[in-house]
Amino acid sequence: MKAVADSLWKQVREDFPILAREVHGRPLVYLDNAATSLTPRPVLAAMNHYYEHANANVHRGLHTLSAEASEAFEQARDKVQRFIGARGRESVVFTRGATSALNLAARAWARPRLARGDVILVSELEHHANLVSWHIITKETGAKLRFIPLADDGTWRIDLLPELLQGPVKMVSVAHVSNVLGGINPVKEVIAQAHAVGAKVMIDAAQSVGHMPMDFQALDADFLAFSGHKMCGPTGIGVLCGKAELLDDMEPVEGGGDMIVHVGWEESTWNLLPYKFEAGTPPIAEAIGLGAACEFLGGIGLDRVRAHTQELTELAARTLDGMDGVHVYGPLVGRLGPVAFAVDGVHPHDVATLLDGEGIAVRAGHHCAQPLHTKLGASATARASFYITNQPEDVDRLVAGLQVVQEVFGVR
Amino acid sequence: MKAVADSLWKQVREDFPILAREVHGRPLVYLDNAATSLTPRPVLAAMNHYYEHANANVHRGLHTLSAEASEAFEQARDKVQRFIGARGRESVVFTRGATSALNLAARAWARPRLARGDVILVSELEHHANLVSWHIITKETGAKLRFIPLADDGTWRIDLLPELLQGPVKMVSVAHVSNVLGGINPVKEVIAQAHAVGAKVMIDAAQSVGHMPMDFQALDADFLAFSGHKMCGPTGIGVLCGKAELLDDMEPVEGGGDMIVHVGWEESTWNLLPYKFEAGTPPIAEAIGLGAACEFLGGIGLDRVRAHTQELTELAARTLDGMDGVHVYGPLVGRLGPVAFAVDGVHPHDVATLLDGEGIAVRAGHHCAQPLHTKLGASATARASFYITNQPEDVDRLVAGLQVVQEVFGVR
Amino acid sequence: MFADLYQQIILEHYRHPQNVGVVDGSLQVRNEHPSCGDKVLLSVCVDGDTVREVRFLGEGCSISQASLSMMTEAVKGLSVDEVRGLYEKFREMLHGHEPDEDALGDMVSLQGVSRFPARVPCATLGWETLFRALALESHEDNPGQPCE
Amino acid sequence: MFADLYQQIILEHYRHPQNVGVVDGSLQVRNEHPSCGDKVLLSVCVDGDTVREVRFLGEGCSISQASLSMMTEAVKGLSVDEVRGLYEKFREMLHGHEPDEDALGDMVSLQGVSRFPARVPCATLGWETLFRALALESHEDNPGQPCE
Ligand SMILES: Cc1ncc(COP(=O)(O)O)c(C=O)c1O
Ligand SMILES: Cc1ncc(COP(=O)(O)O)c(C=O)c1O
Repeated sequence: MKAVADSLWKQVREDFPILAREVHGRPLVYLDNAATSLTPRPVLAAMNHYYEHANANVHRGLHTLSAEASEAFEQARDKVQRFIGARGRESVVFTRGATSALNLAARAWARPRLARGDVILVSELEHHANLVSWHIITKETGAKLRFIPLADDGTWRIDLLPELLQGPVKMVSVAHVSNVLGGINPVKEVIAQAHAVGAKVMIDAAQSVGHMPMDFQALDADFLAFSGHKMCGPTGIGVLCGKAELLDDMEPVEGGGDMIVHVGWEESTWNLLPYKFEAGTPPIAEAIGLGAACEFLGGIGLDRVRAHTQELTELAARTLDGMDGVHVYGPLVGRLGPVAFAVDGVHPHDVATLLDGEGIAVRAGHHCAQPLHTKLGASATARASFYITNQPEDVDRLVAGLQVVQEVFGVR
Repeated sequence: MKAVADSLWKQVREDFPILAREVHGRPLVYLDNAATSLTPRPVLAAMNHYYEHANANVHRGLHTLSAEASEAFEQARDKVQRFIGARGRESVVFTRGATSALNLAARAWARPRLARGDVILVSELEHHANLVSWHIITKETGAKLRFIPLADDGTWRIDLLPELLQGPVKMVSVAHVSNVLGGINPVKEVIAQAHAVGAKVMIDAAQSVGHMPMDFQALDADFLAFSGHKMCGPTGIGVLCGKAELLDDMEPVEGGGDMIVHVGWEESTWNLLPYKFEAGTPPIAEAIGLGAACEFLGGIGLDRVRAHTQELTELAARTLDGMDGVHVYGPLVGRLGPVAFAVDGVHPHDVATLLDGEGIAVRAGHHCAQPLHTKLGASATARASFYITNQPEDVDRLVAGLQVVQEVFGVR
Repeated sequence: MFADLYQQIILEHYRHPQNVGVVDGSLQVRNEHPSCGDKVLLSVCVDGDTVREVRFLGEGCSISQASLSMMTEAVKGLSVDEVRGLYEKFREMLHGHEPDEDALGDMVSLQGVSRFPARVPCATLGWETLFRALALESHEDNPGQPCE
Repeated sequence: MFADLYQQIILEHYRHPQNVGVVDGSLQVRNEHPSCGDKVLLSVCVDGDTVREVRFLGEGCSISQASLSMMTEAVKGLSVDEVRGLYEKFREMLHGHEPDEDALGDMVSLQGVSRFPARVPCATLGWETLFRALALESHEDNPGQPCE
C-alpha cells in the first residue's frame, strides 16, 4: 500500500516547490489540504503566461491579445466541463468560490421558489457555506431547514431519508465529502430519493471534485458547487455547475457587463448561459489556472488521486485512532482527505501549535462546521487532511509529532 | 510635455515584459487599458510568492504557512486602505471586482431601503455595471432611475443637479471617470449636493482609482467601487469601500465561513466588518496582488501617474480629433485614459481589426455603455485608452495606423 | 497589414450593398450581436421549398454587411437544402478549409476572416438570421405571410 | 519544538486554574473567539474603583485558560487604572517587548506567545472580557449589582 502512495507523491513532488520548504527548521509536512491545497507549477505557469503574454480582457476585444485571452478563458471552461462531466459548457458558471456558488443557487434558484413552511434538507455535517447561505434564505422566506442526522460513527442515517423527505421538501443540499469527518457520503442515493419526491439536489463538492472522479451527468445532481483552491487551482475562483434548464429559468443576482444582450435606460435583457450569471470582468487568470488544474489532475488520473488520498487518509485515521489517548472522529474507512481527532488532555489549538513546531501543518478549530461540533460535543477539533502532495512518511511524522505533544503536556 | 510622459514609461517598461511582445510582426502598442491594464512583475511576484512559500488558507490556521498567508492578506487590506484614504481597514471589503462591489451596495444597502417611487440618480454615461445592477433592484422594488444628462461635449449638466435631486432621491451612483468619454466628472460637487438632500452617494471608481490620487475620506463618498485588474492588479478582485456606519447597518448577501460569529442549526450571527461581507475563502493571492499594485503605483506617485496618463490622453484626443475624417467623442481636456472616436466611412470593428494588423490594440463596440452610445447616436465606437505603460510614440503609431485604415477603406 | 482581409470586393459590397430593403408582407426576422452591436432586419419570401426573395436592413462592420449583401445575392432561387449546403461550405471556409470557389463565388473574398476568430460571427450574422427565418417559415403556425 | 512556549507554569495554570467559578450577584460578561471557539464567562465585582473579585468559567486552549487564571490572580485588589497599566505591560510583552518581570509575575511565562501571532488573541481573551466588564460597570445604567 505504501508503495502506491509513495509513487504518486514522487511523481508530483517536483511540481510543488513549496514542499521543499522548512518550517521551524523541519521539512514541511502540509496536512491542511482540506482548507486549501498546494498549487503546482503548471497552474502557476498557465496564469503567469496569461499575464505575461495575453494580458487582456475577454469577450469584448477584437485585438490579438484579447482574442488569445478569450480563447484561453473559454478553453478553461471546456476543460472544467469535461473534468466534471457536465453536459454542456453553458452549465459551467464561474464564481468566486464554492461559497459563492452555493449562495448563487440558494438565492437565484431556491429563494423565489420557496414559501413559508417549505423545507430545505441538509445534513448535520454541513460546512457553514451550506448552512449560513440557507439561514439567510430561510429568514427571508419563512422556509425551514431539516437535518439528516448522523449515526454514532459519523455517517448519515440514510435509513431515515424516506421520512425526512416527506412534506414540502423543495431542495436537498448536502456535502459530498465532509471537511471534518472525511466520509464519502451516499449522495447518489439521496439524489434518487429526492428526485422521486420532486425535490432538487445541490451537492457541495468542495471536498470531492479534484479528489475523486466526478460525472455530473451520471450523478444526476441538479447543482454542484466547488472551489478551485481545494483542487490544485488558484484562489478567487469556483464553479456552480447546474442543469441548463434550471439555470435558464433563474434570474441573475448581479448585473453588469457581459451578462446582458441589450441595456436600455430603464431595463435590460439577459445574455445566454453561462454568461447571464457572470456579470463583469470574470476571474480570467483564475479560470485559466483552474483549467490547468483540471489538466494536471486529469493527467494523474482521478482514480489514482482518489486511491492515493484515500489510502493515506485511512492509514492516518487507523493509526491515530490506535494511539493511546488519541481519538478520531468519523468513520475509519470510506474516508477521503480529512482526519479530525482529539488528544486527551490537550486542547486542539495546543496540538496544532506544537505540531507546527515540528514542521507539521494541521488545523484546529471548528473547521467552519460549528453545528457538527456541537453534535460531536467538542467546541474544536484538530484536523489533518491529506492529498496528492502527501506520502506515507507524513503519517509517521504526524504520529511522532503527537507523541511530542503528549510529552509536553505530560499526558503519556 | 513628451519628455515627462517619456520618462515614466522608460522607468516602468522593464516591469512589463509583455511590452516586448510583437503582434503581427509589429511591436505591441497596448491601448486597451480601460478594459484591463497590464500587470507588472512586482504584482506577479507577490502572488507567486504566496503560492510558492505561504500557500495556505487565511484566518483559521494556527500553523506557520497560514499565519504568513493571513498576515500578507491583511497587510494587503491595509495597503488598499491607505491607498484610497479610507478611515479604517473595516471599510475595505474585498469583492470579485467593481461589478460585484456595485451590486453588493445596491443589494445590501439600497434594496431594503427603497420603496416604490424612490429615485436612484445615475448619469447618462454609466457603465453597465452601474446600470444593470440598478435595473435588477428597481424591478424588485419599484424604485426608478433618473439620469444626469450629458451636454454636447460629453460632460455632465451639473447645473441641473439641484432639480434632479428633488423628490425621493435615495441614492446617487455615478462614475468618477467615464470609460468611454474619459472625462473626470465633478463627483465632489455631486456628493455635496446629494448629501444636502439626504441621499447617499456611490462612486464607480473603476477608471479612477489607480489612475489619480484618491482620498475616500476627503471625498466624503458613502461607497466607492473599483477593480484590481484596471490598476495593475490581478483579475478576480475588487473592492467595495464604504463608510463603516453604513456597512455596519447592512445585512450580508452571501453566507458562509469567516463571515459569522456563531452558527446554530437554524440561524447565525454575523462577524465584524469587513468580514461580514466576505463569505468563504477570499481571493487570497488576488488581494496580495492588489496590495502589491497599490505599492507599485504608490512608488511611482499617483500625481505622476495622473499627469502622465492625462497628458497622453489629451494629446491623443487632440491629435485624433485633428485628423481628417476622425472625430473624438467627449471632452478634449480634463480627460484621463479613454479616447473614443469614429473614423468616417469605416465601422469601428474594422478600425480595430486593421489597427491590430499594425500591432495596435484598441477596442471597438459599446464598451458596456449601450445607453451612452444611444445618446451618442453610434451603436459602436473605437476606443484607445492610455495608462502608464504608454509613451508619446504610441500616439504616433496610432495616427499612422489610422492612416492605414483610411487608405484601405479609400476614405482619404 | 491585413490587406488580404479587406479585399476590394468586400469593400464594394460594403459601400454598395445589394438587396437592401424590406419586402412587404414577407417573413421578417431581427437579429443582433449584442457584444458588438451588429444588427440586421432580414425579410425573406419562401415559395414552397424555394427562397424567392431576401432583403435586409443592416448596421455594422464591413464584414457583416458585405457578407449579408453577398448572401442575399447567393441564396435567391435556391432550395432550402441548397441554402444549407452552401452555408456548410461557407462555414468550412471560415474555419480554415480551402474554399469551394465555384460554389461560393464572391463569398470567397471572405476567406481571410478565418484568421480572425473574433470576426467570424460578423460573417455569419446574416446566415444565422436566415436560418432562424427558415425555421419559422417551416413552423406550423408560421407568423409570416406569402409574399405579394 | 516549542518547549519555551509551553512552560511548566502555563501547564500548571491550565491543569489547575485559579479563581474558577461565578460570583453571585456580580457583573457577568460572556465572550467568545468565534474563529477558535475559546469561551469565557467572567464575573467581576468592583468596589468603588477597586477590583474586588474576579472569577471565570472558561473553555479553550492552555494559553487562553492559563492566561485567564493568571489574570484573575493578578488583578484582584488593583484599581481600574492599575489594571489598565498592567494590561499595557502584558500587551507590550505579547508584541515582542522585553517583559517587566516584576510587574507581570507568572504572566511572564506567556512571553513565548509573542512569536505566535495567531495565539496572541488566546492570551488576551480574558483581558478583553475584563475591560468589557469594567466598561459596563462604569456605565450609567450599569446592569450589574453590587457584590454580596
Ligand atoms: C466605469 C466602469 N465601471 C465598472 C466597470 C466594471 O469593472 P469590472 O468588469 O472589473 O467588474 C468598468 C470596467 O469594465 C468600468 O469601466
Ligand atoms: C465542504 C465544504 N464546502 C464549502 C466550502 C467553502 O469553500 P470556499 O471557502 O472555497 O468558498 C468548504 C471549504 O472551506 C468545504 O470544505
